[in-house]
Amino acid sequence: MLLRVKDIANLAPDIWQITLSGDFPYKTVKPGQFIMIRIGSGKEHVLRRPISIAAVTEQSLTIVLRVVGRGTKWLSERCIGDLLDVLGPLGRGFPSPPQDAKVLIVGGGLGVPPLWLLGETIQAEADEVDVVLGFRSQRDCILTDEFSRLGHLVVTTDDGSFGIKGNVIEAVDSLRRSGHSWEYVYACGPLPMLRNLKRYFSNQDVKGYVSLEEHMACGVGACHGCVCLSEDRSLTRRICVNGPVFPWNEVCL
Amino acid sequence: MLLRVKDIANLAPDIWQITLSGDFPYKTVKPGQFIMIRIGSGKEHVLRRPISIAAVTEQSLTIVLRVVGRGTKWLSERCIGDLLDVLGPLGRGFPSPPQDAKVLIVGGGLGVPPLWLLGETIQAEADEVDVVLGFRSQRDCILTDEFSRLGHLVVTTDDGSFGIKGNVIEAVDSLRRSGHSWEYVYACGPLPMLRNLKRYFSNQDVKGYVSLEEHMACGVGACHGCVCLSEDRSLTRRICVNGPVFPWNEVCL
Amino acid sequence: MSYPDLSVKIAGLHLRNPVIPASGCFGFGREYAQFYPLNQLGAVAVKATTLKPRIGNPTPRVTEVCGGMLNAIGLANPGVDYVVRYELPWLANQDVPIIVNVAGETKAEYVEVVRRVCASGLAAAIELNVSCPNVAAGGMTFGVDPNILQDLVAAVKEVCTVPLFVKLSPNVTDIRESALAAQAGGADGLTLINTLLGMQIDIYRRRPVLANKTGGLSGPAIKPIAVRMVYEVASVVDIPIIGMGGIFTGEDAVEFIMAGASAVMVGTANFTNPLACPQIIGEIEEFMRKQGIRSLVEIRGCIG
Amino acid sequence: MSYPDLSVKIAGLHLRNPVIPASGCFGFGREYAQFYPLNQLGAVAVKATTLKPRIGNPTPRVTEVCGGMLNAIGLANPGVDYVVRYELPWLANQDVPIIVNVAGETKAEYVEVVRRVCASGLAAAIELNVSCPNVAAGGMTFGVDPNILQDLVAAVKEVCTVPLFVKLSPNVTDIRESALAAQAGGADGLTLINTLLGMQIDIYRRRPVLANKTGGLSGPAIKPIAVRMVYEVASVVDIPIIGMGGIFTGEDAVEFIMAGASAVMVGTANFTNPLACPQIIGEIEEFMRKQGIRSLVEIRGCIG
Ligand SMILES: Cc1cc2nc3c(=O)[nH]c(=O)nc-3n(C[C@H](O)[C@H](O)[C@H](O)COP(=O)(O)OP(=O)(O)OC[C@H]3O[C@@H](n4cnc5c(N)ncnc54)[C@H](O)[C@@H]3O)c2cc1C
Ligand SMILES: Cc1cc2nc3c(=O)[nH]c(=O)nc-3n(C[C@H](O)[C@H](O)[C@H](O)COP(=O)(O)OP(=O)(O)OC[C@H]3O[C@@H](n4cnc5c(N)ncnc54)[C@H](O)[C@@H]3O)c2cc1C
Ligand SMILES: Cc1cc2nc3c(=O)[nH]c(=O)nc-3n(C[C@H](O)[C@H](O)[C@H](O)COP(=O)(O)O)c2cc1C
Ligand SMILES: Cc1cc2nc3c(=O)[nH]c(=O)nc-3n(C[C@H](O)[C@H](O)[C@H](O)COP(=O)(O)O)c2cc1C
Ligand code: FES
Ligand code: FES
Repeated sequence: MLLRVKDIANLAPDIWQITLSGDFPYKTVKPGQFIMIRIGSGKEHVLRRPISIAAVTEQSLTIVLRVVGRGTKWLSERCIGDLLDVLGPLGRGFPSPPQDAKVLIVGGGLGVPPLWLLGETIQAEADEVDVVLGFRSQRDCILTDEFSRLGHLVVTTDDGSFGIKGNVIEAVDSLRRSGHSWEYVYACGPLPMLRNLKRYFSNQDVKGYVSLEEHMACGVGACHGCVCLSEDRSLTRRICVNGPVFPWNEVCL
Repeated sequence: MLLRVKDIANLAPDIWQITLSGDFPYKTVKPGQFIMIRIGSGKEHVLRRPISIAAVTEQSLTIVLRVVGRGTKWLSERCIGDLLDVLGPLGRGFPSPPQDAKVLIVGGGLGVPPLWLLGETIQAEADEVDVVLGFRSQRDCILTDEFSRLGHLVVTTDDGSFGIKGNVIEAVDSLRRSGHSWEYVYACGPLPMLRNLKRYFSNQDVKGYVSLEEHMACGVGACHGCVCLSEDRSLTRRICVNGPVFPWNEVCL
Repeated sequence: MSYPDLSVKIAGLHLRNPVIPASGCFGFGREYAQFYPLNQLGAVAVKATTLKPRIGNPTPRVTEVCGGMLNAIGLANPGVDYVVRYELPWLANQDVPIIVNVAGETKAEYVEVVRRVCASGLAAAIELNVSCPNVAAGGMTFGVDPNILQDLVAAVKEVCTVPLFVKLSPNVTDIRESALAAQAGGADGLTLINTLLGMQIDIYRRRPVLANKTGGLSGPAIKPIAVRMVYEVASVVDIPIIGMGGIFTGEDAVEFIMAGASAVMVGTANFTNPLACPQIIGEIEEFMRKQGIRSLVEIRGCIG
Repeated sequence: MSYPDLSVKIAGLHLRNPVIPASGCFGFGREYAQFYPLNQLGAVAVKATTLKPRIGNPTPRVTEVCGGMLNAIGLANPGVDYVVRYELPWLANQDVPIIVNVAGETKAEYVEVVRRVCASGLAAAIELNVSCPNVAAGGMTFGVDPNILQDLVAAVKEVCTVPLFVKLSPNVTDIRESALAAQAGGADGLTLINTLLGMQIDIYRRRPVLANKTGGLSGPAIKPIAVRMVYEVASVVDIPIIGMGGIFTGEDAVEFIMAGASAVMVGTANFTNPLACPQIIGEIEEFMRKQGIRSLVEIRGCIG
């Protein structure tokens, strides 16, 4: 699909928000799903880049990306009106919590954008939503205004330059000590964060879902490039089609 | 050097005229010289494309090109305001004829553009200038208005759809039979045309100069990619630095 | 002008057209069936199958490089019995010939896998993968020694009831030797090239990008090497060749055919563009129509 | 932060920095001196020199492919006596070490050329080109058989009075064998990789684009193969390596150094951008500064 860049804005150093419009099945999008975007139009770049859908309306979708290499650099240099070759929506997103469930959303760094859409989707249904977002530093903080509207928000930074100094696990822990409890936990962020979160809740009766990342080639399940191991390490799951969201007790983090 | 596209126009099917401006030693340009233009900005295209300088002013230069492959296609898709990475002016151009010399200019197809600048340059000095230009068909004819202002112009087309039906050698021959004679002949066009022209004048006291083409890599004499053979086939000459213009008795056509 | 005939006959197979998704780049076909009906294709080459299930190498196992990609999937697959039971039947219903890519660590394993695939009756042909650079045992070791290769092919040929293609490794000094060895062993056709062994380093993390350190290079970057190898092999063997390596357009495919290939496979391009194969078919047809070529036989190996 | 030290010591040579224009891509230096002073470079590797003058292959002998180019120059050069008399003296005045690339068709020819080059006293080092894919006799034939290679290197070593580098061909099954053979023959260092043999077909004219049919593939397309080969060779030899193949940026150069190279050569990039070498030097320096690397020894072969 060719989508047109409707808007492109710099949110933080190296972090860009791009809104795309054009023919796309917006209505079917589930939080946690992603798109694969082609880089350039020649043959220099043969692999599309996977980027989560951060927000969606009836006629547009928004992505938020960090410039880390050539592909994301190229994306950050697009202009309003440019066309992007997009494949999607891909993957299985976050399952919705039951009505009135107590929900915790935990995001780290560039894991935050897909949780935005999740937060908006479940806001209506959930009883209360706690959100804990972790960043390296104030200059990396993104979407905090958006999340503060979605529920009770705690922001942490590694250096304490914004919100609470510390990591998200510590923040989750102090929330719990102060009486919060949750039935559903949704998380997206660096693998160590997800691993620690799963461990933190390991003895508790909590349903946890994590969104995973891996280098991808096809994005549709054909190449077996993007696998993770099942919890018992006996099988592989393809992150692009079986995920990117998995119940955390089904995968080896 | 980065030059800006000041103007781009379609002259004939697949033929484009591009005017470039920016910092460039315009004043030093000699007719027959060329530039090497980088294609794209990534690593897909590693070789620059050689294109003759067709016209030059004090603050711009003009090229005329035919779309034959990926590089010229990309060039034809540039827009006003785009920057092109240009190396030049390169090579040795056509030597000027002495004052009041009788001059014949012969061009074929895309060999015509560099002769435009030559014609303008020598118009002032030469006694009379005859110009014979050959094209495949009317739709390929370019720069005929410009040349008709420079001297006596004869145009031939292979199919007779414009000017005289036939090839340039035939046209040159009938000019000569009708009384024209020349001391200097300048030619640029397909190799068979140059070869036939040289043969046609072989027993006559005429100084002939031909502009040659070859695939190029460096454009500056370093790679030895672009050679032609000396008349006696014992040596090679690098077209990019020893040419592209050679006295026709020095090279093996 | 009459409609050009894209069909090809190769090693006894009749294909609608010469375009076949390459092994490992098209799964078992299911994923691409959402983009177009698979019966538009000449055939489908499925992911390498081994005797036992394999989970493959640790991740990252794909990465992009200039004009191509590296992969170190490591022959991940659910094993031949699963493949024969759950994957091939679905694909067999799509009205397109199936070429089953077979890999192994020992000669006995190759033979056994081929036996089971042939017994299923679902394969139109077998493609022997003796050239996978991403596994410690087997794979490429068979591909780089002509004697071992000939012996392997002969052993497999004995149990193979469908046309047998051998997929050659480009990581050799002279690919003609491998080609002749495969032919001597009884191969009905050759497919080439597999990937070239490459490496990419993440200079900020100071380690190879792929967990496996090295991986196979595919995509446009390898096309000139692949075309050269097809040309070299075509000049020494009598059996047909399926060419591949960086084919992204119909013009690329025609290059391989003019170099001597009877059909082509398309790998990496499927990832860049899921519609690559049908588009390439359309472009070959357009080229033929514009150039007045009625059948691909007219141009096969025409550069002599 | 202190200024990083880019200097390298390699096989007895002291270089200001690790960046050297590759043989055949920089002529004898004159042409690029109009763009920057050559003493900014670590060294200059000049065009291959043979005993007799050679006009090389017919044209076209260069063409572009995706992410690279093919060349079939065919060792065009004015012969060793001319080179020693008219080319090297100019370059020797530019205050930059000269690496003279030597080719031949017979062992005796190699030996004689090296003898004459050494006698001139103008070469800082010799680079033995046993890997040129574009000539009928000699060239690559020496590069693909380890026994012949070792014998050639040993013979040349006897007359070579400066450090002797051997340039390895990538067109082999196992480049470690060539590397070990060159080391056993007495090479002081290795340079790799030369070009990979490739072909491009003009499908409209139905013939290869290059008059020589095939040519050597260079440029970004081959970088992953080159990095892998440098890594493989570094793990088996004790002599230093100069790495090359598709280096266009400082980051590319650092990849080769982390793979085990002591210095790098830059070929094709000079054509894309005549200022490539000085820019690459600047980018290496910037990388070192940002990463707090004081000397290249800290990162050489660091991916282990
Ligand atoms: C399901 C999914 C959703 C994602 N959502 C986002 C998002 O919303 N915002 C965002 O900024 N990033 C997101 N990422 C990460 C993003 O895909 C990478 O940062 C991006 O591919 C890097 O490309 P590059 O060319 O800039 O980097 P390079 O390092 O130059 O890329 C080289 C190759 O490695 C792959 N690669 C490198 N890092 C990653 C990575 N972390 N994940 C996957 N592939 C990688 C690239 O796809 C490419 O093939 C997501 C990844 C996945 C798998
Ligand atoms: C000195 C000189 C002056 C020229 N002036 C003009 C001009 O004014 N207008 C014009 O239209 N063309 C001119 N040409 C020809 C022009 O350079 C080629 O048409 C162009 O390089 C083709 O590039 P491409 O990518 O479109 O074609 P492709 O065929 O895709 O190119 C592939 C490779 O082959 C090379 N190549 C292909 N054809 C030629 C050719 N005829 N000459 C040189 N290299 C070639 C390309 O440079 C490239 O490296 C000139 C050539 C030379 C040598
Ligand atoms: C992700 C990936 C997986 C592959 N898996 C296999 C495989 O299982 N068996 C095989 O014979 N070749 C495999 N290959 C090689 C391709 O079939 C093909 O030979 C190669 O990629 C060159 O073609 P291309 O440039 O069109 O991709 C794989 C290639 C890729 C990129
Ligand atoms: C036009 C051209 C000419 C070359 N001539 C030589 C040569 O004479 N001797 C040699 O050893 N290598 C020669 N090479 C190979 C280069 O030195 C280098 O090994 C190769 O191009 C890979 O590096 P690159 O990708 O940076 O170009 C030549 C390469 C090119 C492109
Ligand atoms: S990216 Fe190909 S299977 Fe997931
Ligand atoms: S193009 Fe390199 S010498 Fe002429």
